[in-house]
Amino acid sequence: MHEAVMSDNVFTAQQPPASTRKRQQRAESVQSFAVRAVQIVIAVGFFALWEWGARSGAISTFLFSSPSEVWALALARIKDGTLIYGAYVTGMETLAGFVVGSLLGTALGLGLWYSRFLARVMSVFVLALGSIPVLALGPLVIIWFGTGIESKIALATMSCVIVALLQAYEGAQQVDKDLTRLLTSFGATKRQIFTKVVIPSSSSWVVAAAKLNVGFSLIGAVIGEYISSQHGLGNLILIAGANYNISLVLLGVFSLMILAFALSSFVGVVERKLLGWKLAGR
Amino acid sequence: MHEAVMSDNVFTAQQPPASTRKRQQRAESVQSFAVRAVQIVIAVGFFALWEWGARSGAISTFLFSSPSEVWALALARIKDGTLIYGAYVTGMETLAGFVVGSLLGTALGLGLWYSRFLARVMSVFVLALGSIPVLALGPLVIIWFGTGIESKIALATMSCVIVALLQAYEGAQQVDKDLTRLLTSFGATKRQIFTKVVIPSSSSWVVAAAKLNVGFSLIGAVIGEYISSQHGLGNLILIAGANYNISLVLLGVFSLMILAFALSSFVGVVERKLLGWKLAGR
Amino acid sequence: MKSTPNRARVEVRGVSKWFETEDGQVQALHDVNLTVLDHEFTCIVGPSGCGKSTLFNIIAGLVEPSRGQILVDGVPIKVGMAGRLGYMQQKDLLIPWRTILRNVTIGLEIQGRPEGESREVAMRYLKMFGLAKHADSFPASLSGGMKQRVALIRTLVMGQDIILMDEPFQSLDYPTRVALEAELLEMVQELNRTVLFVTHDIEEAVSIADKVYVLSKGPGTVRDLRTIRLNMKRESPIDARKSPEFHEHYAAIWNQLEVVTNIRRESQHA
Amino acid sequence: MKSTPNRARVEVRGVSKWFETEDGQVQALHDVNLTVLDHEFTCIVGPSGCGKSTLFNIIAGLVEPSRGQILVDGVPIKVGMAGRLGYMQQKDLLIPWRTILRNVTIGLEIQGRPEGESREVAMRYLKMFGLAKHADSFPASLSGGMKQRVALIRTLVMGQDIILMDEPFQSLDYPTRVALEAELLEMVQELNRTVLFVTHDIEEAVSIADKVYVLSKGPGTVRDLRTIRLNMKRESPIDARKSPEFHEHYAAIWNQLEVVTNIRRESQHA
Amino acid sequence: QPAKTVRISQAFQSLLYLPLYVAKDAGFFDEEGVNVTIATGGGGSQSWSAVIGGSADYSIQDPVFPTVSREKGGPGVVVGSICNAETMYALAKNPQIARTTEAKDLLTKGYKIATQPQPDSGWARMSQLSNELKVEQGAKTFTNLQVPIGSEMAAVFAGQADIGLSYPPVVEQAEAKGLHIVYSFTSASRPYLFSSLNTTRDFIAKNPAAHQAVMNAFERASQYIYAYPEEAVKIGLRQFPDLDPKIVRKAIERMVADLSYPEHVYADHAAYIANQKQHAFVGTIKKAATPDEGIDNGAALAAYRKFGRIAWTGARPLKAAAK
Ligand SMILES: Nc1ncnc2c1ncn2[C@@H]1O[C@H](COP(=O)(O)OP(=O)(O)OP(=O)(O)O)[C@@H](O)[C@H]1O
Ligand SMILES: Nc1ncnc2c1ncn2[C@@H]1O[C@H](COP(=O)(O)OP(=O)(O)OP(=O)(O)O)[C@@H](O)[C@H]1O
Ligand SMILES: [Mg+2]
Ligand SMILES: [Mg+2]
Repeated sequence: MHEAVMSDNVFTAQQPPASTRKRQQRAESVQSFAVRAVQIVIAVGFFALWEWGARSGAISTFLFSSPSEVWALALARIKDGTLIYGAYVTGMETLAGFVVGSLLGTALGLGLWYSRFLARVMSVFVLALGSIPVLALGPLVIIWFGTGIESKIALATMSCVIVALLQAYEGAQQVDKDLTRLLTSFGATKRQIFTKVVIPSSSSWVVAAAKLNVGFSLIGAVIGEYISSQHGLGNLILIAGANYNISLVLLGVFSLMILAFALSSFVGVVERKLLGWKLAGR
Repeated sequence: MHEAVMSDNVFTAQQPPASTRKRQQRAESVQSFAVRAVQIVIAVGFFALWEWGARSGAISTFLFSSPSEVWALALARIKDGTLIYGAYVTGMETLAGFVVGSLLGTALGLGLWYSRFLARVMSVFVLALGSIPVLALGPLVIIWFGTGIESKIALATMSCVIVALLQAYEGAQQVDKDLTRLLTSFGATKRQIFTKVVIPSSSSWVVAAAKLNVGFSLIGAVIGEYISSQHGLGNLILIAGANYNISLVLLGVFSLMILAFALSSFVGVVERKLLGWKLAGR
Repeated sequence: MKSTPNRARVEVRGVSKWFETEDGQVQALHDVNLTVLDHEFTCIVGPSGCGKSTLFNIIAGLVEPSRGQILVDGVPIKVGMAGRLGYMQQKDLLIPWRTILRNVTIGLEIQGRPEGESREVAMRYLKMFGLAKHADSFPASLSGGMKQRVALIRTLVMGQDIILMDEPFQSLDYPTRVALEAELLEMVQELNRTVLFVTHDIEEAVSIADKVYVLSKGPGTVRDLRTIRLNMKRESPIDARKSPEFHEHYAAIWNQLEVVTNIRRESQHA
Repeated sequence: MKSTPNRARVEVRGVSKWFETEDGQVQALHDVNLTVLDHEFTCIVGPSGCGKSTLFNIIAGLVEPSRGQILVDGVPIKVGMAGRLGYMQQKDLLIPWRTILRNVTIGLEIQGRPEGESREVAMRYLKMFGLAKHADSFPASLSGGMKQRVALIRTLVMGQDIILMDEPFQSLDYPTRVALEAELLEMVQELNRTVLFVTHDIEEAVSIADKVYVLSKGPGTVRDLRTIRLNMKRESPIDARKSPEFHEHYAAIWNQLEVVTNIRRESQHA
Repeated sequence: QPAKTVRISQAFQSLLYLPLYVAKDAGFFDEEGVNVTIATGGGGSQSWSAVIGGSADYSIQDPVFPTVSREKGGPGVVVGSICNAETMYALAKNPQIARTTEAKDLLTKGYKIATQPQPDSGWARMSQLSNELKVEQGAKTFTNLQVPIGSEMAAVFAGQADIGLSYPPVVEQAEAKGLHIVYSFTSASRPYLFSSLNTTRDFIAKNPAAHQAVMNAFERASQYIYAYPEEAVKIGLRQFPDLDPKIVRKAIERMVADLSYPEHVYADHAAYIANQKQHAFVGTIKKAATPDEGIDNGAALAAYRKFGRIAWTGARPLKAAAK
């Protein structure tokens, strides 16, 4: 009955090619490894070049310090506990601000989906808030939020909230009109459409905002520490900078980066939880 | 032939309901008007309350100034041209940084679509850059970029580039796999898929980034002026702040907000150009 | 088999619809009048683009008519009052982040039905349509016909007694399609449902409908109404297809449609 | 009317396909072998979910087979080598930000054809399919059937001499469908194209195909191959449907399919 | 011969730097044949960076920066004096905190004291005092709150601090709003080189004429301030147009009365040593630089020799404002 040319691949039995998934997983983990390797090469290369430049005199250590100096300082500061404590303080401020700001901003931004009118009214004020250089308002910040940890959390929150808000709002605007219409056809209330379609389908936008906000909340907390502080990495950098202690400034900056990694891998975990369905079935 | 119940709406002729589109347009412009009106009410209310507080002594004018003081100052500074000139300088720096940063970031972010490997390698470094408080590196900024307009443009660019990059990258990741497959089925090269599908369909993300970046590039330019400057609104605020001239600080901040509006309405125009198809046919 | 079908459930009165486009207004429907009686199975056929889906959107309360009105059980339908009628849209829109099971239960969820119950009902239907093993898959991994069956189930589980179906079987293979037609007819009769059904398949229309409305080329208006009722006398739509009246109805509708369909045949190909 | 159809254009050799899902592997195709000869019009029918679209994706070079290979004109096809065959997918994916005209010309654009020429070809086809006045509309304002016609045109304008079509007429009304079948057959013969065509409509398959492959229920494998060629002797698919052999073929395929289709009928409805 | 352009980077726009504005607005720079542009940085380290980075020729800020720079292998030298006294005041809002001349009173009563951040002069002075007087920071003694420039008084107003340390004209503004001075550092620590004009030896070597011209202008400006304090006030008003004129006047008059501005531009060795010792003590620098290491008074002394005590013939017209 078969007119078809017989396959020259003759299989003893049609077992699934057992390796496929494992092969994929292996390829994936090989790639992950390669990614890390290249990252390390780049980072090491960067530091090596810098160190070499510093030793050979091509790079002024006065202006740019050198990896070995920064490293020595790091060891000393880790030993006496000030670096860890500073990172802990700034990390906590950042985390608090990040969580509050992201939640608040996302809630407001998604909420604006409910009312186009309100959204249009608010847009101007959101924009206005987004363009204020908080640092300029140092005195007002101190008056409103004091000089304690609240002021840093407040600034970290403020730095997050606008990105979270605008992204959530944009995400809500991009929702597939066909899906909202589908739910409408089932007699869904606006509230149901909101929870069942708008929230899930803006999730990529919200997560993208969170990725950005790791950096912003950190900068917010640091600016808060600039305005007034006794502890934290921002305080450390501020003092080091004013003292022209470039090594310490750079140590502070690198510590901030490590903090940012820690926070962002946390966001990454959340992303994989929230957006798992995107990875399925493709 | 018709079994159907005869309509009790009897029309002399089936002319299109000529008013529909016009009615929509009218409704739209009524809403626009209402939006403006509410915005003005809020703004006026805010200033009125503030002025009233200042006059009644409930608000310390030393700490918070008052609208009338700021206004008087504004008139004086407009008259002698310094405010306009400052806004012009900062505006130019911001615009230059915004354009360069947005283009560069978008190009890089979309470009990462080409290589998932490169994207993964880069992600760490992008994150690292995003968490640097530039202000902490003031001395280095001056050494690298000098104290001229270049340093402000550089900072405005840096403040934009990461948001633009991450958004463009996310946008490219969100591209409908069905569309890329469609183009593949026509034998499209990766490059063609990029220009014909990836770029257009990330446009909402890119525009959202631009909206955020209006504020960020402005803040970048202002921070540049904080680090060192002769002119500009940041310079004005810096000097006013150091001398505790709250009225002038606030005048500067309000001027920044107005600048932000101007820039963002420009972005709005571009958005309507780019995303026109979204408005059609719904 | 049927109770006396005389009460009007759905009345479409003088409905016209214009869409606003960049180059002005486009008319999709022109003074459409039709009536669906209780327990009746009414088909609508008409050329592509004549406004069938638009009409359904209007009846379902998703789109506002430019003129005229819809009465359901004598009560005028307003936009925003959707959910009163069951509606299976032409596009098999599944929600990409929900599993098949949860796609099916979305409507019940919206009605606030208890989850356990919804799940049970949904699983019963999924089994019936041969999709039980896909209950936990995501839509992206289903074939075209499977997606359409899911969309159909999603409508059926809702249990409203008036149902609008816009080409529900269009991506199904023939035997499945015929089997589902029979299934649907049986279900409709057993549960006393009233159905309004769009199809582009005249055979299908003739074999399952009580009445067939033929719409003219767009802007659509009612061009013909045929009372059929072959389905009443037969065991299944397959048998209906074998009856002598079948060909008569078929030919009549065909002619109606062919007149309105107008595909030009300039055979100058590239 | 046809030149000697003996050269194999497309050969599917022992193709199997497993998809990876969360709960392990799902087999979509099982050792499929088929051959399409030059200038032949080959139909594939099979129950929903049996792997027809998957097979087409593999032939078109969009998806990699787990086992086996595809030869086109004797040359093995690799993923990434798409574009060699014309392919109209089941989903009428239009690009939402392009007008209808620019949706049609996208393939030509990719081939780097001059814009004016592409536009001209596209407009000719749009006219032929009754869509000329929608050339500047966006896809969102088209009806289901119109979208499908656009997707069809988009494939036809490309001009490849081997074309895969996955249920191209499924959302068209009957007369349009029949008219387009005739149109397609004529075009194929005139332009010496080789067509591989998925349909769920047995009538359609029998009336237009040279050969019909019947696939079994998923995981799909070739269950039957019938040589038909009614289309050679008739003026149009309509006439084909009236020929005596028609019913013979129809019934045979129907039986093949009915055996493999298996919709359970536990009539316990909610 | 076209005027050479000289770029000066100031740490702040401050009344402490009045000699700079006088030299410019009274036209001394012009007469000496240099065209001066002034940039403002957000603090001493920024303005010094501008010199290091080559975008400025001189900086004006605390003289500690050239020392820091040299300690790390960079260039830097003090070439003149801009503010010659620790022009800093402690202010309080609470009327119960009385004015005192004893620094100890600030440190032993449990006050929270706001200063600009380390290594700001206020912070340094507090640290040194606490060491000299053997008072450790603590709840019962005092606590130091570090806030950015301009925010010290806000902290006092907001009740975040009991006492704030600040400089003119913020001091006068705060007084006008009801704060009162509880301690003056100006008279307590003298001599003290508070702000200096700094550059690199390299610049001097390459531009001896321009350098001399700049120093000449500063020498004349310094003398001019004391000869015509009213003119100095006028220039101050012009530089701070948005401040209440009364406040500007009061601040300048107070600084003139306290001899905060140098009478001559050369850097006083004793004042320099006091500054270096303080910074060495608080750790900003490892070791106090000696005047020989840190000061190049050559051009300043040349200017002094050239002009002597200038016999002015009358106030000078203000240079037309160029913006
Ligand atoms: N990406 C995927 N992941 C997992 N399973 C898939 C995927 N794509 C298809 N399948 C499965 O493969 C089988 C065949 O799918 P396919 O789309 O080829 O069927 P089909 O014959 O075209 O059906 P229809 O006539 O309904 O379009 C189905 O069981 C489907 O669930
Ligand atoms: N949103 C819209 N904007 C503009 N025109 C529209 C819109 N929706 C539909 N139309 C137009 O209205 C007409 C009727 O469309 P409709 O989808 O109701 O047709 P249909 O009868 O369902 O066709 P099909 O059988 O192809 O699904 C078409 O000409 C279509 O172009
Ligand atoms: Mg339709
Ligand atoms: Mg398929």
